[in-house]
Amino acid sequence: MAWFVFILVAALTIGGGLGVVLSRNVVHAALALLVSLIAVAGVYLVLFAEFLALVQVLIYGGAIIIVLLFAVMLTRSSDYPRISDNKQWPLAAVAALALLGVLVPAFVINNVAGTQAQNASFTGIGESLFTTWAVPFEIASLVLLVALIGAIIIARSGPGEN
Amino acid sequence: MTQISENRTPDAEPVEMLLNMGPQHPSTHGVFRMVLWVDGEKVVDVEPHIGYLHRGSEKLCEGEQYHQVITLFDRLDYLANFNNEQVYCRAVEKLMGLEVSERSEYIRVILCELNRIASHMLFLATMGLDAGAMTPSMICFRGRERIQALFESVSGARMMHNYFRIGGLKEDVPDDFVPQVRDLLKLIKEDTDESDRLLSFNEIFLARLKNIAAISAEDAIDFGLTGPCLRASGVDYDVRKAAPYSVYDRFDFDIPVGLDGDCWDRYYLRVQEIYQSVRIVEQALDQLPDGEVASSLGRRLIRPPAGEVYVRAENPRGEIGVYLISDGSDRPYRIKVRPPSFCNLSALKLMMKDCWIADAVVILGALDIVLGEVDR
Amino acid sequence: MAADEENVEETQTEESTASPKKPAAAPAPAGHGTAGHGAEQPPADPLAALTAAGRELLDVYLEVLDEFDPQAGALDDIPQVSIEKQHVLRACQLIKEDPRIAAKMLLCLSCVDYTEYFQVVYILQSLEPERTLALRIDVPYSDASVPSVTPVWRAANWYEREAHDLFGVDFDGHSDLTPLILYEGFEGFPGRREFPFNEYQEF
Amino acid sequence: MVDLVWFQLLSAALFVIGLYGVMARRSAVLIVMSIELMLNAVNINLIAAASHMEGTGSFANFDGQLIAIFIITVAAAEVGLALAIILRMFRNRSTVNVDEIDLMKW
Amino acid sequence: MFNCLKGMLVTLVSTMHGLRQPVTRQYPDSGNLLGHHPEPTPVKDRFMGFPALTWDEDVQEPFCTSCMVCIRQCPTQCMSSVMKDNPLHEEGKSSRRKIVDSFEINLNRCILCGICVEVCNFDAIVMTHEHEMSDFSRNAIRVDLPILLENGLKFQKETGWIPPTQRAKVQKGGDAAAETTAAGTET
Amino acid sequence: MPATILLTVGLADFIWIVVGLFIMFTVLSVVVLSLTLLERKLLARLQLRLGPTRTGPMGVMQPIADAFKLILKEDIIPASSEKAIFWVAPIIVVVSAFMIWVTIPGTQNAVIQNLDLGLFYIIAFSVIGILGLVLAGWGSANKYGTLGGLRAAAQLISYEIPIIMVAISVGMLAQSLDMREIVNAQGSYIFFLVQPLGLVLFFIAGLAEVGRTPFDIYFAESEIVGGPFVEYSGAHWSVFFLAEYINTFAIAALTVILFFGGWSGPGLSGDWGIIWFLPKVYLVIMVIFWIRGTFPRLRIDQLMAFAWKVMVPMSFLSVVMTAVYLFYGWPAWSLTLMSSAGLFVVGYLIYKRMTGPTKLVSQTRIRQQALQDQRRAASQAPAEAGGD
Amino acid sequence: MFLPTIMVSAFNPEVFTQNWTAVAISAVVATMAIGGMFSASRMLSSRRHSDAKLTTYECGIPPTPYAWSNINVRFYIFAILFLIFDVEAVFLFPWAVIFMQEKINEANSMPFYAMMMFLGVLGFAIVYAWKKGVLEWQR
Amino acid sequence: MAEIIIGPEGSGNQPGPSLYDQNIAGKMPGIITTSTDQLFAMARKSSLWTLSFGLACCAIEMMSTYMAHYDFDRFGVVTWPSPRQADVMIVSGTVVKKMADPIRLLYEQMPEPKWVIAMGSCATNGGPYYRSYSVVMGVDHIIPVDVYVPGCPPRPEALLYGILKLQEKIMRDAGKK
Ligand code: SF4
Ligand code: SF4
Ligand code: SF4
Repeated sequence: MAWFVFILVAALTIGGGLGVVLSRNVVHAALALLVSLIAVAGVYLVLFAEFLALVQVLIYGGAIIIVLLFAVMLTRSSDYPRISDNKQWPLAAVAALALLGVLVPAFVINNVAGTQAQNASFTGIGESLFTTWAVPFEIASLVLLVALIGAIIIARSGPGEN
Repeated sequence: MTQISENRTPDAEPVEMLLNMGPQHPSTHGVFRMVLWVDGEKVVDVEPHIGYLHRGSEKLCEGEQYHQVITLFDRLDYLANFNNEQVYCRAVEKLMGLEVSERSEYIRVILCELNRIASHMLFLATMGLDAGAMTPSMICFRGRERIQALFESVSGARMMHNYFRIGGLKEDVPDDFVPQVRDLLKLIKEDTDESDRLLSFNEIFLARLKNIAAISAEDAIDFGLTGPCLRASGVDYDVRKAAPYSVYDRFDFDIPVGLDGDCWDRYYLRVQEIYQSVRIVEQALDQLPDGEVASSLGRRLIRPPAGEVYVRAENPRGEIGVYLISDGSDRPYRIKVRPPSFCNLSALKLMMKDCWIADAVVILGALDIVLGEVDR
Repeated sequence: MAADEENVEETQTEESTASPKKPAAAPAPAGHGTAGHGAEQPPADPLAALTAAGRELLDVYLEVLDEFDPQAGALDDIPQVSIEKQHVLRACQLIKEDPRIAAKMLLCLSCVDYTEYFQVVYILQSLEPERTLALRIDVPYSDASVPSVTPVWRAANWYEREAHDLFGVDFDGHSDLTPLILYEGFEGFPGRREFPFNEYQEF
Repeated sequence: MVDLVWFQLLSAALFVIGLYGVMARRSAVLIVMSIELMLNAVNINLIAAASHMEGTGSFANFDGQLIAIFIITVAAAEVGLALAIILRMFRNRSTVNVDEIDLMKW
Repeated sequence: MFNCLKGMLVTLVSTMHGLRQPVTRQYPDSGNLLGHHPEPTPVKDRFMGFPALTWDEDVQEPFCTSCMVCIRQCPTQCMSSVMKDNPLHEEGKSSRRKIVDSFEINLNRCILCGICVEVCNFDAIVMTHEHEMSDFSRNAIRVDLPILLENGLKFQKETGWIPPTQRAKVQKGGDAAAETTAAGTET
Repeated sequence: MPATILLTVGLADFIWIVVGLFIMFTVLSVVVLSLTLLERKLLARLQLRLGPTRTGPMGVMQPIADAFKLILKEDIIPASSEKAIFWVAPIIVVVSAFMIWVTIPGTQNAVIQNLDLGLFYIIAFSVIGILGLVLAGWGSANKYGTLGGLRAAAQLISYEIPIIMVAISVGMLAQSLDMREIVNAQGSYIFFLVQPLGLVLFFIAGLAEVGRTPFDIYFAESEIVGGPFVEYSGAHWSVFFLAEYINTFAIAALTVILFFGGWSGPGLSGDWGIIWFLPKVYLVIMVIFWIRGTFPRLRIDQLMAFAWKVMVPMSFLSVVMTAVYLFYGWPAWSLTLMSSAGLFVVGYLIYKRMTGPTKLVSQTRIRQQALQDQRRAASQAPAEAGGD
Repeated sequence: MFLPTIMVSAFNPEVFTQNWTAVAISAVVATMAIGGMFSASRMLSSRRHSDAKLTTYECGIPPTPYAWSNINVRFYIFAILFLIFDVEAVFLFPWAVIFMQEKINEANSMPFYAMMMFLGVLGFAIVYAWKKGVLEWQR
Repeated sequence: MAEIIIGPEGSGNQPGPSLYDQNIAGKMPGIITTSTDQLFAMARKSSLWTLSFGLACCAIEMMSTYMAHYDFDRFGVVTWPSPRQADVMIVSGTVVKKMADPIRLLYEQMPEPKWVIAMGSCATNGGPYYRSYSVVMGVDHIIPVDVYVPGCPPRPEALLYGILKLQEKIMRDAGKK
């Protein structure tokens, strides 16, 4: 059962990912990304990380995809078919495959056998977050602030357009 | 940052989207069509297209006998049928030098004012609908329905009355006309009050209408706006006062004027005009004389002398003018109507400068156009 | 599609309307020609219908437009002046700006087809005091063009487009004389007298 | 029972796909999407590792998840900024093609 | 905000009012679980429905002599008729020398203006209260003489129609009858 | 914790879940049908009308006829649309709407599957629904649709924030995100009493989330003729309709659960609490319809300004208030007090935002009066002069 | 009473699995139901092809081509704001549930103050946005 | 636009089978029994959604019919702004030649099954404007019409009667097979 679920979500993840990098239509790519991200949430569930799964749905599935969609809408979609792929895509493929060739053996060789997936409870995450991880947490707020300010400054109409 | 904006290539200018509204659109009040250039949610420019209801009335009038033309005038501004009939009849009467009996004049005034109320009620209804409120429309239509019932009992038709005749009326009003109208006025006031309470000062409604499409008196005059649209800008020009026709000089009534010339003023002015019309009708009922109403012409074929007249009147939507040329035959040589909504509409471009898409609807609604009259 | 009995009936009835009317009552207007063009054959006193105030206004009016050789007249009780068509723009500017008249509002611009020539009638309104004026120009059929008065009154814009649509009168200086109310591909000028009535342009 | 290695392999595959996307695509928006894929791959790896580890301390096995949350946070910030920059770029050059955007010309 | 709340109060009040008696008039019939009963359309006395020809009860023939006046005066030219010699006149029963042979009104095109009634010198045409004439094809609403007469007769029966030219004589009684029919209608 | 039965579910449980889901679907469908009928009837009464009367006895068959008809209708996929997106958008919308209901309880036990993170789950999946609307507007390749989709996105994401914040403060009060616990935590007092501000914010934001008047700008019929739905017909369109009503019902149910004590009420215990629950929900829905019958529609900029300048700060405030109240262990009435004060601030802000026009109006009235007086005086003077 | 009682517990893989199975099945079932509805509609509905039918609706006018570029950047800023606050909510949710427990159980008031700081920073973000005028939607 | 061909048999001049019949006849498999057919027809007839679409004076009376006094909603008639959601097009008013193209397009954009009510003498026949150079003599010249409601304007009751007639027609069409 667990295997079945894992294979399903893994297939969806990979398929979605391939959709993102291969589809010629940027909106389809966004849809594929959505599928992939939701499937990743499924992977988290297989790993018993339910909070993370929901975070994944909320942030990635909801907010980030919406932002991406906005960006796609705000840029001219008639451009996209023309510029979907680089000329160096064979090179990219080779590089990617090379990386895969490095990663797979590394993982397989270092296989930590026998351990089992365990749960991280929601409250546990909270406790950990606000005690041990309190400083990164505060920094996260600053990151968000900076991101917001940066986005506002960059995306806002420049002085010439006011 | 500054560098970025300096180096902008010209083709990076955001392209405006062309948004087509109409001819079939729930809030273009018929078959008006406007093409909006929108930038995001803002309207940059507007191009009105009319003629989707151009029925060739003016040309048809040339082929109809004088009394048949009344039926066509009924259908010009189909919300103010009596007013239209009246101005046409007055034009022919003026051409022929006919006197109309006092009683007919009073009845005409009463019916015209009631028709003005009916028209304004429809305006309030559609204004509510345009702004997204449904219930006021029902209330206003209740009032309008009552008025139409009265019309039906007087003229036999709810809308296309064909009741006024050149030189008089088709027949006298029913016996219980006066009490009926008095009852009706009470109900009208109630209905108007209710819809007024419901809508006029609703904060959302105010926010939607206030300061939208404000135009100055100069612009309004230059564009030939008349009626509530002009008066909303603060010009108290009303043909009923400026050049009193019929028996309007015998009544005591006010001309409500707006101040900012924005949509809310246009809206609220009409609410007030309903009350003023009620006042006029009340006075007219008090003064209603006895007498004959039938036209002195009887059933004779009308052949006015050759000549031309220009007759003006105040319609619910503004000043209507009829320029009538007769060559002495039994059909008019040419009839040109000065349609109030036509001129009001021509100022659309000015009004819709820099508004929101949602405002475009409201602005058009506040102009209260009737396409039958715009396109003729 | 339309060639059903419907149309047959129409032509019949049209003929019947065209047949002479019942002789019952033509109110015989004394002193008027029975047919013809109102403006061309003026009644005995063209200014008869004017009130005293109207006459006064007419005098002022003539004075203002003095340079254009105005012809006095009356549109029933509205003081009216006829001028040559080439002066119309300038005249309108004067009418609008001269404080004695100050006709700020263009009420109506109407075009009349008198089969040999057009007349363009401007009906103007000054608000303070409230007075109405008329200005009339003749436009020959052969050279159906008039200076546009849109620079003076923006209200003229649609009127002129409409007149252009229906009568084929050109308004020089008008920015955009595209058809306003007729559909694309419409042939002819339906406002003109010669335009047939039962012209059912199949479509 | 799914072993850790399978999650790692999944994450590796996703990462590689993302990498390919980043290198091969020309549209800036698509590149951002591919980066998201890579980040997700990392997250999968982290969480899988965390939940397969025996907890040593009281909170030990939350660390992976927490890092993942922070990565998501940073990813959100990154997406926001990156797309803002792309928009800016688009408004100035009216293209999102990374090849056509020569940064030096700014 | 207060006006918003006031507005909500207004609708509440009108709902309460509406619960008691909504203004809706139930056409064609009102009813509930217990059954339906038809609700007649309360047309006004003067309501101008579609025109129809009247029937002279005295001599059992139409009033219309097919004099074509109405046909010429109709703004939409929607009528046509054919005239014939009146057999009853030859028999001496009727004062009409000519009588209508066939009469057709294209009710589709009729604009209910009432001009035909006005111009008819023979009281031969009336605006009935008939207004429900929808049909599935265009020509189904061209009506000919029998239907016109039938409609007219129905109208005559319903309203106690008196020819207008005779109305002056029976003024009082006729108007009273009209009053009673109008009384049932609501404003 | 060695898990031996990882990710497997007993067959009985599985069947129970599936059966429960089907029951839920049926119930929700019936609810949607009843809601459409209720809306039409109630709106009709608000508008002095009768509403549907002729389909079945008193029109009760009306929604069924509508549903049938919609399914029997041809559904058009416009040629220029992005077909995949056009197809998938309604499914996204309705599936997320359905999925929310997995964990909304009707009573203690009347829930498909209670989740510990119930509230968080609901919020996460309602965001997916927004995505569906954007995609719908976009996929139809229609200008109105695009505008509507964008409006929907802007509006829904803006009002999602207050909903999240209010949900957090309720979760804080209950010390749980589990819907059942939230209800149980309201045993002594319902949260409406301590957090009226939260209720108002939640309700307003909920209205906006489901696009009810005065926040129906994203499909504003008089402006953009149906927005994202403009190209949808037949079954596809009915799916949106379905989702809209399910969401309305969800918002009402959430309002009741979070603030009005859910199914708890005097006199009933256990699963009979549903007898309290449903009337409460329907009451809230009736208020929604009532508002729909009264208010005009806002404009997008006003709507957004309202969201970000009133709703978001105030919802932040409500979180902080609740936290402070809990942290320092103040008595419950103190939160009531703070929250009511916040409510007044909201009222004041609305008043202030709208007072601009109101002031103008009163000025207009005064000056109008003056002008009229002046005019009357002027008209009387010549009349007298003429009379003399 | 008329439904079997479901047990609640802190963490139980069984319950966990059941929970998310329910969620997954709900998604599947909902999709299936909608799919069934669509296919029923496809089977039962009458259809007739015409090119005009497939044109985009534009108030009765043949559709005019349009470009995408014109959607306003203002929308995007709101999306960013939403993103930021959404992320923030992710932190708020666990905090909401635990900070009292922390305080009571372990006398640790750290989470409360940490979050207040966090909120303070984000509060500053919204104030900044406000001051920058991006919350006004002028164009 | 040019390729939209509407056969003469559809153009309501003769009481021939309407467009709707032909489709059903060609499309419906025989397994569907009459009773289901009638059930469908009942659903259709009680939920006639109209395209909110007013042309001229008649539109005002149509609005009256929607409003409180007559309440179209009683018949399940509600109005939607987009043709995609509409079943019935009430052509209420004068069809001008300039408007003919849009009307035809809108009609085409409505999904099957669809019906048209020609309201008022203008829409059925040209009415008072039948002689005009710019008026289409009846909307059945451009789209097939199912029910003609004469009158100028028809009373709201007459329009309601037209809707009843249309319901009758829908039921009759379903029963025929
Ligand atoms: S109805 Fe009257 S006017 Fe017409 S033909 Fe008959 S008798 Fe003559
Ligand atoms: S009512 Fe008018 S249109 Fe109708 S037949 Fe009589 S005259 Fe003709
Ligand atoms: S039939 Fe009569 S009311 Fe209707 S649109 Fe034509 S003229 Fe107007």
